[in-house]
Amino acid sequence: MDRRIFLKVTAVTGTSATLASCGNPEHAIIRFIPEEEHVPGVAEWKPSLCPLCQAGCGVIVRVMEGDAEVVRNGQAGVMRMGLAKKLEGNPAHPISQGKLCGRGQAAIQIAYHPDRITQPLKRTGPRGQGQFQPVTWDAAIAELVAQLDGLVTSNNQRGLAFLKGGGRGQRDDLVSQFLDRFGAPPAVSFDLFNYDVLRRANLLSFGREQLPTFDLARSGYVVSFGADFLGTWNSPVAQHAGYGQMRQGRRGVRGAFVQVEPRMSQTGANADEWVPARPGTEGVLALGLAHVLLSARLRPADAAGRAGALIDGWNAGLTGYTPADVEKQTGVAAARIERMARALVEQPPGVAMIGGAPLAQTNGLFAALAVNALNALLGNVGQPGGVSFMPQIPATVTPRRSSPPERRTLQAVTAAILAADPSPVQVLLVDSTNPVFASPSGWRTREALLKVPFIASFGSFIDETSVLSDLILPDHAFLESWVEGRPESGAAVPVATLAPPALRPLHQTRATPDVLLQVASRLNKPLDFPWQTFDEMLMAAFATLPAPSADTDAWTAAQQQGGWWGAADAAGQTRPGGPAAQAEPAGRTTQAGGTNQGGRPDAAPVRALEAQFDGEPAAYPFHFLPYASHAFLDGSLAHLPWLQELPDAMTTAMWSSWAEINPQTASKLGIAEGDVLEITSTQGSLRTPALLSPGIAPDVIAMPVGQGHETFTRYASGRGQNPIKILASAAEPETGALAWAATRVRVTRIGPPNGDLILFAGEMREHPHEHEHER
Amino acid sequence: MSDADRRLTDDLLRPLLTTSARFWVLVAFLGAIVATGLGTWVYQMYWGFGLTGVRWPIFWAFYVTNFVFWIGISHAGTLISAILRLVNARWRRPVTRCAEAITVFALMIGAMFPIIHLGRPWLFFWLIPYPNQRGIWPNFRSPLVWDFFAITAYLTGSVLFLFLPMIPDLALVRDRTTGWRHRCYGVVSLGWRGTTKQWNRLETAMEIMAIAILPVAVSVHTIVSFDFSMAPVPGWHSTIFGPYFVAGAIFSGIAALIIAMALLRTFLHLEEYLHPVHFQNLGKLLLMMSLLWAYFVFAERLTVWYGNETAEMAVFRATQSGAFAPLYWTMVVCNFVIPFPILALKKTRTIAGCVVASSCVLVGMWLERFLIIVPSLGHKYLPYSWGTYRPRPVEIIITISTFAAMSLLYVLFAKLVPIISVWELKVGAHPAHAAESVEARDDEQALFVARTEP
Amino acid sequence: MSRASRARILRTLVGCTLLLAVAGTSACRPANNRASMASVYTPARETVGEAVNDFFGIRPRVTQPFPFPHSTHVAKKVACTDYCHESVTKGPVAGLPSVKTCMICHESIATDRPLIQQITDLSKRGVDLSWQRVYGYSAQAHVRFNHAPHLRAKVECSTCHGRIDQQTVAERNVDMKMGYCVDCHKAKGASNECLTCHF
Amino acid sequence: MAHRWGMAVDLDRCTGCEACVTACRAENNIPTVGPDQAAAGRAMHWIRVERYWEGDFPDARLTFRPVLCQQCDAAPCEPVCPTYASHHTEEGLNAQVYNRCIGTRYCANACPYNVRFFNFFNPQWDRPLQLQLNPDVSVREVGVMEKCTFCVQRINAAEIQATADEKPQKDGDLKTACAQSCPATALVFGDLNDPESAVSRLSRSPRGSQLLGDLGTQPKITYLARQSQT
Repeated sequence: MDRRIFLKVTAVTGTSATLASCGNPEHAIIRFIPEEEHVPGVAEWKPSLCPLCQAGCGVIVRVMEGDAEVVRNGQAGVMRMGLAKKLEGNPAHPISQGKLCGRGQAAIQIAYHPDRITQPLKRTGPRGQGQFQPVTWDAAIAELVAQLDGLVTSNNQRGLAFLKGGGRGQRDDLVSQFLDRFGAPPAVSFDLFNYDVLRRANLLSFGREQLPTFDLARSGYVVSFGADFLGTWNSPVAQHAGYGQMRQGRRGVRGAFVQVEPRMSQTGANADEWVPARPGTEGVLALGLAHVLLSARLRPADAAGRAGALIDGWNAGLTGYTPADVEKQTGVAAARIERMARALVEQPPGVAMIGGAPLAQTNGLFAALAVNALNALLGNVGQPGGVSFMPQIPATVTPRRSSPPERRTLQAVTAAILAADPSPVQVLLVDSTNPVFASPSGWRTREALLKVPFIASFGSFIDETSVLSDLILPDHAFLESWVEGRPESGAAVPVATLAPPALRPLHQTRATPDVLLQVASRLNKPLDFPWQTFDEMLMAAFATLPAPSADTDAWTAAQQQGGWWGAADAAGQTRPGGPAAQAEPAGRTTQAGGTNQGGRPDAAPVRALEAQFDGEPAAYPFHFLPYASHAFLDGSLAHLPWLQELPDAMTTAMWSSWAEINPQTASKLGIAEGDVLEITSTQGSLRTPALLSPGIAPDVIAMPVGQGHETFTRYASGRGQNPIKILASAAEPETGALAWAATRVRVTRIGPPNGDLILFAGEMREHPHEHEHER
Repeated sequence: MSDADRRLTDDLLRPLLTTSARFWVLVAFLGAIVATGLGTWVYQMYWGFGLTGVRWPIFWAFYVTNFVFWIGISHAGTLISAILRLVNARWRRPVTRCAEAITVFALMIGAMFPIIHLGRPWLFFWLIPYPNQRGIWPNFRSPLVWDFFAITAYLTGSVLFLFLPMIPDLALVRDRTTGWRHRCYGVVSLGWRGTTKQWNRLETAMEIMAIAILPVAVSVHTIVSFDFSMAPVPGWHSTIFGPYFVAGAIFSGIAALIIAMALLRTFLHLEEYLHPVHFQNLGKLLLMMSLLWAYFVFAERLTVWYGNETAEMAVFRATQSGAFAPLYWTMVVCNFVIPFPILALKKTRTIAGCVVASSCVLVGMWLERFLIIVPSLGHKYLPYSWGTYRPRPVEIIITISTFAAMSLLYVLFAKLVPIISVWELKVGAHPAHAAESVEARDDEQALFVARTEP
Repeated sequence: MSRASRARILRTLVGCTLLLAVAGTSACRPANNRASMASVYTPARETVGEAVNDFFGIRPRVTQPFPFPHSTHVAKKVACTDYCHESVTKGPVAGLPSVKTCMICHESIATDRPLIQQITDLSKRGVDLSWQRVYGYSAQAHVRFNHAPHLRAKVECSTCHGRIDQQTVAERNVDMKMGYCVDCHKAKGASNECLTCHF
Repeated sequence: MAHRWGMAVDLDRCTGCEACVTACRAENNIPTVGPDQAAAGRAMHWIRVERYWEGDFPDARLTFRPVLCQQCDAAPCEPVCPTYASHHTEEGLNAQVYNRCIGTRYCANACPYNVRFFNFFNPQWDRPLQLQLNPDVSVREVGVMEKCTFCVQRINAAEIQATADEKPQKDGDLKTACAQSCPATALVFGDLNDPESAVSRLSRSPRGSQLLGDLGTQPKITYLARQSQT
C-alpha cells in the first residue's frame, strides 16, 4: 500500500463514527429488529474452542452488544447483536486452564476479517484467476449434489476425494462417515507440520498412536530435541503452564532444561543449555545418552522394555554409541553428553521429548524411537514428571469399519492424478487446508488440482487452493458454529470440548458439517444419516458419555462449561494416565484412533539411519531449516493483521519474512543485516532479506514458514517469501511424511537492504558497545 | 537643521519613500515561500503529524530544533543593543535597531514552532492559564508552561524595546509623508512632537527597558534549555545546559545580526552608516562567543566521556563516532574551526570575512540544536527501543519557509521603518544632547577619515 | 510599476496568507468531506465542518425517527425502567428500546392509532427505529458514563434528563458540559479524578 | 484503604511467547498501523517483550523481558506534561487522559522506558474488524499519546462492582489483560497495599529488582531475575 492510498483511507471515515458520536440521523441505513436480547454494556462469557492448531484449547468468548452491518433477506442494514470482543482461555478447561496463546487470541479476527467469503461463490473466469460470482445456497448445494450424483451414475464413487487438515473430532468423523457411506476412499489429511512420524513411533514403542503429554510441572531435567514446546509444538498452552511450574512453582526445586537444535528457537531461548547438534543426528545423540546410562549401570537395559527392544543393539549396550563416537557424528562434546546423561538421572524425573525438525528428516522415525527408548529407559513413562498418554474418548458415535482405513498421503494422491488420464479424482472437496501453498513444488500439487474436473472448497478465504475451486461453500467462522474437539494430548483426563455458536452468523455462510448432511440427504441415493444437523450428531455423541452429576447430563453440562472431561483425581493434581492407566479416570476411555485396537504391530528392531539430504554439500553448503512461524504456524494465519504486526519473539520482525544466518558465515559471504539474499536449492530459489543471528549454526540457514502467499487476503498477499517452495520432496520412508528439514541450499548476496525487513527493535544486545569490544 | 542632518535624513528615509520593482519581486518571492510553508502546515494538520519523520522513540526533531534555533537568534538584538546601550558604546547607534528587529521577528517565528509541533495544535490555548468551567489549569511544573511565560514576557519586552526608540523616527516619517501614510505614521508615532519632556521620558523609558530586558533575555534561553535538562534523558540531563544555551544563543544571534547588517548595507546603500568598524567590533564579539561555545562543548563532552556512564556514553558514541558523527564534526568546523581564524586575524576580520564566519556559525548552531535533541532521544536507556530519524518533506519545507518568513518580515520592516535610528545618529537634534552631539560628530568624522584613508 | 498594480499585488499576497491561515484553523481535526459508506472505520470526522462544530461544541439538532410521546407514557404510569430502559438497573447503559419492546404493550393497546399502526407495520417488516442519542458525547471527549453508581448515589433521573413527563421526544435540556458533572461530583463528594470518567 | 496496583514479572517463567502482547491489543483497542507505518517506526505495543542476545555462537544466550508502563511513583512523564493529560492518580496509576492531551510528546521523551506511543494518524480498522473493539475502552484519535493503563477499565469496573455488592475485592479477581493471558503465569497483577497479595509476596522476593530503578523513578513493577543452572 503506497502512502497515497494510505493517506486516502486515513481520512475516510465510516458511519459507525457517527453512530458513536453526536446523533445526526442516518436515514440511509435500515435498522433491523434485534434477534436476541442483550443487556447493553454488560459482557457475557460464552465457551468455544480454538480452531487454530491440534492442541484444542477451550476458550471463552467475551460477548457484548453492538451494532453490526448485516444482510437480512437480501437487504443490507444495521442490527444490534451480540458481538465477540475477546477470547480468553477457558478456566475450566483441562488443557488451556484459563490461558491462551497469542495466536489463539488473534483467532477472533477470523470472524471479523474484511476479506471473508460472505456467500457461496461459483467460478466464472478461468481457474486460478479468482473470478467468482455469488450464487444462492440452494444453487450451490444443487451443483455439488449433481456432481456427486454424476459419480454415482457413472458408478465411480471412488472418484470422490476429500482433502482436509489434520484434526480429530466429530466433524472429521462425519466426513469419514460421509465418504464411507458414499463409497469413496477415506479423506486425505494434509498438514505441513504434521505429527505422523511421532504418532507412528509412539505406536511402535508404547502401543499408543497418539501425541505424548508431558508432566513438566513435576519434571526435574528436560532434554528437548528440537521440540518447540513453548511455541508451536504439540500443546503449547498446557506445556507453558507446566513449564512455569517447573521453573518456579516448587519450593527449592527448579527444573532444568536443555534444548538440542541447530537454530535456537523461542523455546530454545529459555533453555539453560542450548546444544546445537548437527541436523539429523538427534537420534544418535539420544542413544548416546542412553549408552552412558547403560554403561554406567545407572539404569537397567531391560527397563526400556519394548521401546528399547525396537532399537538395534540395545540389549548389547548400544556399543558404537560411546560419547566419543557420538561426538564425531553430532558435534556435541563427549563430556557434555556424559554430563547431560547423568543429569537425567541425578535430577529426577528426567524426561526427553522430540519434535519438529528432527522428525522431519529421512531418519525421523529412528530419532523418535531412540528418544522413546531413552524415556522408557529412564522409567518415566506414565509416571509423574514424565511422558504419558492422555486417556481418549472414542471419537465416534457409530461403529467404524472393521478394517483400519488405508492411509493416503497427499503426495500419493497428486502423483496418481498426474499419472493417470483422465484423473482418478473427478470431484475434490477441500476443507481447511491449503496444500497448494504448503506443499513443496516437487509434489506439483497445483498442476494436479488443475487436472481435477470439479473442485469444491469450504474455505472462508480465497487462498492458493480455494482460488482453484469451481465452487466455494464458505464455512461459518468457528465462533458462529457448533464446535467440538477431542484433543489427544495436553491433559491428564479425557477431554471432549464442545460449544454452541457464540454469535449469530455475520454473513451468508453455512456450517460445513450441516452442508455435508444436507448434500447427503439430497443425493439421488441419499446417504441416510440419522441426523439432520451437526448438533444432533454431537448430541448423540455426548449421550454416550457419563453424566458429570446426577441433576444434569453430559450434553447440557458440556454446553455450559465448554466441554466434557473426566474428573481429576482427589489430590486435585492431574495425574497423567499412562498405558497402565487405561480404564481410568472417568467413563469409557480407549486407545486413540481406533486403528490399533488391542493388538500392536510387531516391528523388527530398527537400525540407525544416516539422514539423507537433498543437494550436494559441495554445491549446496548449507542446511535449510524452515520452521513453523511463531505467528503464522504453517502460513494459515498470515491473514490476521494482529499476527502480522506482532514482533517476532526472536527477531522482532513484523510484516516480513527473512533468512537467519550466522554472523561469522555472513561476514565470510560479505552479507550484512537486511541485505537481500538469494537462497537456492535443487528445487528453485527465492530472495529474502538476511537477518544475522548468533543463535544459529554456521552451516544452517533458517527461515520462518508462513509468508509468501500469492493470494490470501489483503494482509498476506504478495508479502514475503514462502520457503516451502524450494523444499525437496524427500520423505520419511515409513510414514511417507514430508521430510521438510532435509534440503540443502546455497546462499548468495544479491544486493543491499530493500526495506522488506521491518524490525521493531533497534538493538539486539543490551550493551552493544561492550559486545563489539569483546570481539 | 544642518546639511549633514538633512542628507542623513534623506539617505535613511529613502527606502521608505521610494519603492523599486526589485522590492516587489523580492516580497513576492519570499511571500510565495512563506505561503507554501503555511499551506504545508495546514496539510500536516489535516492528515496528521505522521507526515513528519518523527517516530518512536524520537518524538522531537526538526520543529523543536527550529524552535531552539530561532529563540537563539532572537538573542542577537535586545541583548546586544541593551548591553551596548548601557555601556554607551557609541558605535552601537546604527546597529541597535536592525538588532532589535531581528529579536522580535525571530521570537515570533520561534514561538510558532511549539504550536506547529503539537499533535493537536488547535488546542494550544490549554497552555494559557484561564478560568474555565472544567476548573483545570495548566501544569505549572511543566517546562513547556515556563516556556510559554518566558517567551511571552520576552516578546512583549523586545517589542517595547524596539518600539520606544522608533517613536521619534516614526514622527519624522509622519512629517515627510502625506495621505494615508501620513495618517498611519501619525497614529503609531503617538503624537510625538519632540518636546524636551518627551525626550526625557523616552530616555528614561529606554534606560529602564535596557536594564529590565537583560535578565529576561538570559532567563528565556535558560528556560528553553530546561525543556531538555529537566528530562532524565541521557545527553539532556545536564546542569551546564542553562549557560551553554544562553552562550549559544548569543553566538548565533550575533552571527544573524552581522549577516542582516551586511545585507542592509548593500541593498539599502547604507555604506556611510554601517562602517567596517561595526563589523570589526561585532566580529570581535562573535570571536569571543565562538571561544566560549568551544569551551562549553569541551566541558560538556569531557565530563560525559570521563563519567563513562553507560547510557550517556551511548549518546556520546553516536555523536562522536557513530551515525551522527558527520553532522557533529561539521558543527565543530562551522562553529569553531572556520570562524576562529577568520575572526582572530585583523586582516580577515573584514565585512566579507565576518559574513562568511557568521554564515558558518548559523549552520553550525542549527546542527548543534539538532544534535542535542535527536541522538539523545534515539539512544535512551533500553537499547531495544533505540531508533533513528530521517526528516520528511513537510518538515523541510516548513523549516525553509521560516527563513523566508524571517527575511520577509525584515524586508517589510525596513520598508516601513527607518532601519537605522535617524535621531540617534543626528544626536543634538534636541538640547538635551547638545554636549554629546559634539563628540558624536567627532567620531563620525573620525570614521569618515578611517574609511577614506587607503 | 504603477501604484495601483503594487497595491493589487500586495492585496493578493495578504489575501492568500489570510486564506491559508483561516483554512489552517478551520481544519481543526483531520477529517474528510468525502462522506461515504467507507470500507474503514476510523475516529476521524467526516467533514471539516463537523470537526469545527465539535471543536466549538456545536451539536447538530437531533431529529428522532418517530414522535414518541414520553409524556403520555409517564402519565399512563409506565415507569422508565419498566421495559424501555430496563437495562439501567442491570448495567451501565440505560438502553434504547426496539420496536419489539413497543409491541409488548401495543400488541393490544391503542392499536387503532395511526402511529401505533406504523409501529406494528415496522415490527411486521422486522425493521427497527433508529433512535438518535440525545445525550451522546463527542467521541473525542472520551467520556464513559455508567448509570449504576449514579442511581446508587440517589441522583434523580430528572437531574440530567429533565422533566421527561413534560416532553414528547426526549430533549437535551441539561447542557452536559464537563463543568456540570464536576460541580455535581464536588457537591456529592464524588471523585473528580480524570480517570473516573475519561479512559 | 486505597489500592496500590502493581505487578510482578517473573523472568524465570517468561518464555517470550507474546500472548500478553496480543491480549493487550485485543483488550485496549490498539490499532495495527500496517507495514508502511510499522517500517516508519509507528507500530504500537503497550507491552513488548524485549529480547537481548548475549555472547556468540555456540555460547549464544538470549533473554526475554516484557516491558510495559512501569506505573512509576516518581514518573518523569508526569511533571513535564503542560496540561495534566499525564498525571498521578490517588491509586498511584500513571493516568493518560486522551481528551486532555495536546500532543507535545514531552512525556514520551521523558519516559526512560519508551513505553509511550503516539497516534501519528487516525487509527483505522478495515470493516468489519472494528466490531471487535472493546466498548469499555476509548478509541484514540490522531495527535494524542497513549500507553499501558494497567487496564484501568477493568480496575474501575471491579471497583464499581465491589461497591455495588458491598464486599471488598479478592486478590486475583482483578487481572490486567496481559496477566490474565500469560500461559506461564510470569505476569502477576495485584494490590501492593495488601501485604498478603500474590504480587506483594513476589515483590519481596530476593530475585526481585526494578527496571532502571537507579533512575529513581520508583516503578510499581518488580522483575524477578531469571535463574541459571550453573
